[in-house]
Amino acid sequence: MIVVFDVFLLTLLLITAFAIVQTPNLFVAVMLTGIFSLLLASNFFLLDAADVALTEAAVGAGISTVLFLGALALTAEREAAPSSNRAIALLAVSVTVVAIIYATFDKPRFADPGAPVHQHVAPWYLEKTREAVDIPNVVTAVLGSFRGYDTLGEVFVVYTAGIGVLFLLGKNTSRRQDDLDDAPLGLRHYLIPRMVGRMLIPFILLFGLYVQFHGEYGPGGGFQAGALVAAAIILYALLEGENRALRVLPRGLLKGLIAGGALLYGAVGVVGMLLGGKFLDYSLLSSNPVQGQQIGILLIEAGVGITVTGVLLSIFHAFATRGKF
Amino acid sequence: MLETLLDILSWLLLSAGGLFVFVGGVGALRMPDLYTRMHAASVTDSIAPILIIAGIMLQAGLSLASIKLAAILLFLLLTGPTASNALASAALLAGHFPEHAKPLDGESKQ
Amino acid sequence: MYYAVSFALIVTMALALVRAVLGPSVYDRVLAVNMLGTKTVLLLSVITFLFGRPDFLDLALAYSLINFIGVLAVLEFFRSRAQHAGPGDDGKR
Amino acid sequence: MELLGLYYYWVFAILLMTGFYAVIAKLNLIKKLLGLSLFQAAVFLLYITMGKVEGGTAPILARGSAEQLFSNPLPQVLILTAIVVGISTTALGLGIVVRIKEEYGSIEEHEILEIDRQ
Repeated sequence: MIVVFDVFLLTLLLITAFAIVQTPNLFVAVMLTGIFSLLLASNFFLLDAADVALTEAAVGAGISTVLFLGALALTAEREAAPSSNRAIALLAVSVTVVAIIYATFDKPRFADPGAPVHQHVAPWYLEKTREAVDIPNVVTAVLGSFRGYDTLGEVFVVYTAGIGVLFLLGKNTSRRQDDLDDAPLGLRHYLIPRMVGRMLIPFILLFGLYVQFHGEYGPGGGFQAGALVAAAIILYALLEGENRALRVLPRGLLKGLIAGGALLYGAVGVVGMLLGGKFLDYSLLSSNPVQGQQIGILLIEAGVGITVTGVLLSIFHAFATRGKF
Repeated sequence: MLETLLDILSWLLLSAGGLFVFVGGVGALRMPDLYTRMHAASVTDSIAPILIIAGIMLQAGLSLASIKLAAILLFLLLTGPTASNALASAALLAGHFPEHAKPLDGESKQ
Repeated sequence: MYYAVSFALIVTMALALVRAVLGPSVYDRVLAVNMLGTKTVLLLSVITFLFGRPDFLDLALAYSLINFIGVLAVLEFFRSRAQHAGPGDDGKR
Repeated sequence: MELLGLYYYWVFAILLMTGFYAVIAKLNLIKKLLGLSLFQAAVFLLYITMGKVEGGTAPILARGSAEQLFSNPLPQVLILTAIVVGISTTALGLGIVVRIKEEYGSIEEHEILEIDRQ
């Protein structure tokens, strides 16, 4: 029965994707991307990926719409006429679709427990998590401990992307600071959204912290929490204007957060080395190896959360202070 | 006995909620202009969560899940109408007036 | 019974999606996004109970908290555009 | 049932190529980025689909019940981080588009190429 829901949602997903590509109005395309994200998160949830769905929720609903709208405000809302090589593109794409669909007949049956994917490391992770890390959420254990290098790499990709956006848009903003001060920015004159939004911000922050520190027991972790906290601050910036948000979390502090989180992650690894183990080996952080693993995961998740918050907020500010949005 | 009663009550609430959700969807699809569509969507978006979440809460009993459900309901009831209000403000701000109504004097010339 | 409610929710999501694809104005799309958001929250809460793992309600909670940031961003988008384009530019499309 | 299972992979194929179509056929740079994020979403969907195990549940060990079937946690870990990386890189792309708009006054590929040729 769940499969039927899933098929339905997947079909809706496809329709949304076609509409995104088809519409000439970019604003509409961005709104449809929001729908796409909702449907995608529902699908992830139906496919047992609660953590992934939570990430998609935090990023898709809170961040990506805002970023795309910020970019649209700085560029254009409509696209010009489509290109002339549409027929060729359509042909190439159709041929590839047919080829991939042909290949799917050789794939293992959907949700087959005997599929090759499930044979190698996954059972080991599921089994070892209980004795080596002893936290309920296997995803967090794999993310933080078993595949800690991977996550470190991802954190540095996020870090690099944040630095890149700051390089591209950080300098010579088109509007000066005092100009920003004068403009009645934000939604200060819209009483109802402002009041309700202000009421929600502490709850979003609280929920972000809950997701951060409950990530070992339920769906959650640093990536989701970082996106949620960033969403809360973005909400504040939308309601009260860029300036006040920047007064709460100035740019310098955000840069500190970006670097600090990544450094915290790296430092945990180095401490493991100094204590005589391998890089990112948390077992030595405490006299009890299992407890050491838990402390290590807690610390690196904190680092991840800090970096993600800093990067997403810096990106938002870079777009928002640049132009009229 | 009490359990059956609770079950029946929660099924009733759930189906009523489902009905309202569906009616809201039809309204949002069939109504003639933006503001009437918004009306259909936002009113049912307030009643349907109350019914559905109340129905689930009866099933969940007194537990952490119930508290979370209550929080979800609270936030939905806060944000739903606010979002409708913000959307209507945005539409009015961009000069999108109801089709079948005359704009108020004084506000028509912005 | 959970199935029936989920089914109603999914069908309504489809209806909202039709509204989002048809338009006609951009605000209809925003309305549809908003509707779909509420439906998704409800669908996720129902499905957590369908799965029998109510500890996953966090996801619905996250959506119920941050869904309307998008709508506020839209309001801010139009507000700042109206402010900069000046009155008279009525953004009808 | 067999076909229903394959439907996931078909959706992946069509979604992937829809995104790819937007990247190669559309001239608007933001549209290209939207296409890229569709492409990305398709890959996410494929991974998560492959991680699903029949009768399994999310890989969060419930207290008490030891013998339970769980879905594969590994694809979930990969995709979880990829989503956040995806939004960061998309933002980087948007930043480049904004700079292009400021320098060239356009975000349409053919107009930019035209200006470059002059």
